[in-house]
Amino acid sequence: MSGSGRPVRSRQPTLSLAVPSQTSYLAMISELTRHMAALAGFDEAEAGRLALAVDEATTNAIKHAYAGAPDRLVQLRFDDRRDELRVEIEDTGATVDPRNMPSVDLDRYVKQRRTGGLGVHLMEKIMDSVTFRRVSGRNICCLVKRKDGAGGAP
Amino acid sequence: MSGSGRPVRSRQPTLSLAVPSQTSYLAMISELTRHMAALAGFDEAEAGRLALAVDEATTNAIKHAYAGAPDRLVQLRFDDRRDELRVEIEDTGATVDPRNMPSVDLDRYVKQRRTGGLGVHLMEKIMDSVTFRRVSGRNICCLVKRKDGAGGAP
Amino acid sequence: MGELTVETRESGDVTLVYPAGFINAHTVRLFETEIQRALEQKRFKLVVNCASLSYIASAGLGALMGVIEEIRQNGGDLRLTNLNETVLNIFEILGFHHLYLIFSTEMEAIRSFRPAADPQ
Amino acid sequence: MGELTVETRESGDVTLVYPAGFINAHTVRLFETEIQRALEQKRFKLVVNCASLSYIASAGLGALMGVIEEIRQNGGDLRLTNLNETVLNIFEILGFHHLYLIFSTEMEAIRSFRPAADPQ
Ligand SMILES: Nc1ncnc2c1ncn2[C@@H]1O[C@H](COP(=O)(O)OP(=O)(O)O)[C@@H](O)[C@H]1O
Ligand SMILES: Nc1ncnc2c1ncn2[C@@H]1O[C@H](COP(=O)(O)OP(=O)(O)O)[C@@H](O)[C@H]1O
Repeated sequence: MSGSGRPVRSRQPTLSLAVPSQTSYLAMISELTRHMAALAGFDEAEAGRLALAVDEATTNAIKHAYAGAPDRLVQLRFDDRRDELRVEIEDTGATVDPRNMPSVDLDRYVKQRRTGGLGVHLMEKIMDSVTFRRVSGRNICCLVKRKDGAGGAP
Repeated sequence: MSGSGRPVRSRQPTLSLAVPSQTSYLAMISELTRHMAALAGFDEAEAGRLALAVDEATTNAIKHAYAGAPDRLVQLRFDDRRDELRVEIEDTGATVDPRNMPSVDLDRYVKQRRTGGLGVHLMEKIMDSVTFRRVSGRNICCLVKRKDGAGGAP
Repeated sequence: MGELTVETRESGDVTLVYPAGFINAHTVRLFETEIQRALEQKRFKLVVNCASLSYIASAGLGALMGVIEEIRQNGGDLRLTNLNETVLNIFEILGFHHLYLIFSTEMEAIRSFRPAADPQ
Repeated sequence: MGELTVETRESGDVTLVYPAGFINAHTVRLFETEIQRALEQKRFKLVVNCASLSYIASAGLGALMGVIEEIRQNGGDLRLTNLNETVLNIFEILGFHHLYLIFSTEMEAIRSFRPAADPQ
């Protein structure tokens, strides 16, 4: 085995995807995520929630980082590791400052008739970890869901 | 509009995808192609045939170029142009010589109990053009389907 | 995949809204338009039947939040029925089930708007 | 998405095969295995009911080609029913409809194996 000559990798190669910054691709991304989640061993309900979290992160990149410009690209990477599924959503748009992300107060929310601010909250409820980082002109939103069923949404 | 400062592009940006060289991803690629074909304006039956052609090209990259190795990548690019949908399937495996591709003779086929050789034939029947090229260590299979409904399968 | 259609029907003074497909940032405008159409006609009793709704992203939830206060200030309400597991789960994750009345069947939701004296 | 299940049933000396899902390079082995199981039991009259088959790639067509000669040499045949538009279209593109008998209903396909004297 070890003599076969090709490099030994410890895990599945990553699936990656570059999608135009248009919301018409959201449904496709959601289907793709559902499929990747199923391949990673998540059940249908969990796969549906993961699809929603990735939809939200992609929507944010289109709406906020690219301010709706339709001719940019959003990169997605799916990394199926032994213990977790990791999805990174990357854009080259305006800087995200995670400290700007509001925490959600539903009562205030309704009173003020706000219609935004739920996406990040939802991602955090669904995933085990949601992090944002800026790396050489790119915003990377990293979503992690553990496979053991501990943590995250019911 | 022209003063907006961002580059004007003449067409949709390309959707691209890197998938592990494993047949478990074929169904997902097929669904993705169906979706891209629908966004490009093809009807459901045509979208189904395009999905099949892309499945075949990807299968060939996995089976022939990579000889079944599961840890390589197949790149797919979808380019929705004004008059045509163009899909490129790319691998970094063994060289394909298009002259090796056999033409199919169904009678001989059955007599010899061959079970392969249909994929390229099917791709050619479905698409308006199927070309193979080798570019700096990569095999690129380029599938083109015109949007006017002329040519290709019924 | 990814498309949304929204039909509406009237049952007395209750407006029934039937979103079918996905509500996400791409399709939410259509959903909002149908709700607004009812409000413009001063119809403030709404039942959103989610039987054919496979998916709702925060854009869609935001749309619900954006109209509820106006509806209630006008003596009406927006109530939901037939949520599938995924959609119900999203509502619960966000605590939306505390903000909206959710029924199992359309009939129950419609009846909930009728005066209690209504037979049966 | 992408999964295949294959059930089989017997109707007299005819074996009914029900592939459901996608037959592609990933799932074709399962389909072949079920066909081979029938042949090993010397059952050479096969009806493949494609009612739940959404998709067949060349790997699947190759599997059909790979067994047909053996089946016919043993006095049997492999016949198909209930092909959806996409699958029928693939068969026609490749000229497979000249190689295989294709019926609209399972009943017709089963009857085609019975002696002509069979009533009705
Ligand atoms: N990718 C991003 N780039 C820039 N800003 C972002 C990004 N994602 C979220 N934000 C900021 O966080 C806020 C909350 O995001 P979110 O919870 O998704 O709600 P909404 O998008 O509906 O406003 C946004 O209004 C925006 O200011
Ligand atoms: N991507 C590829 N790389 C290398 N060889 C290929 C590739 N695609 C096709 N071929 C060659 O063309 C032949 C015919 O391919 P195809 O029609 O798909 O039938 P099959 O794959 O069933 O043999 C293959 O047997 C192989 O020799």
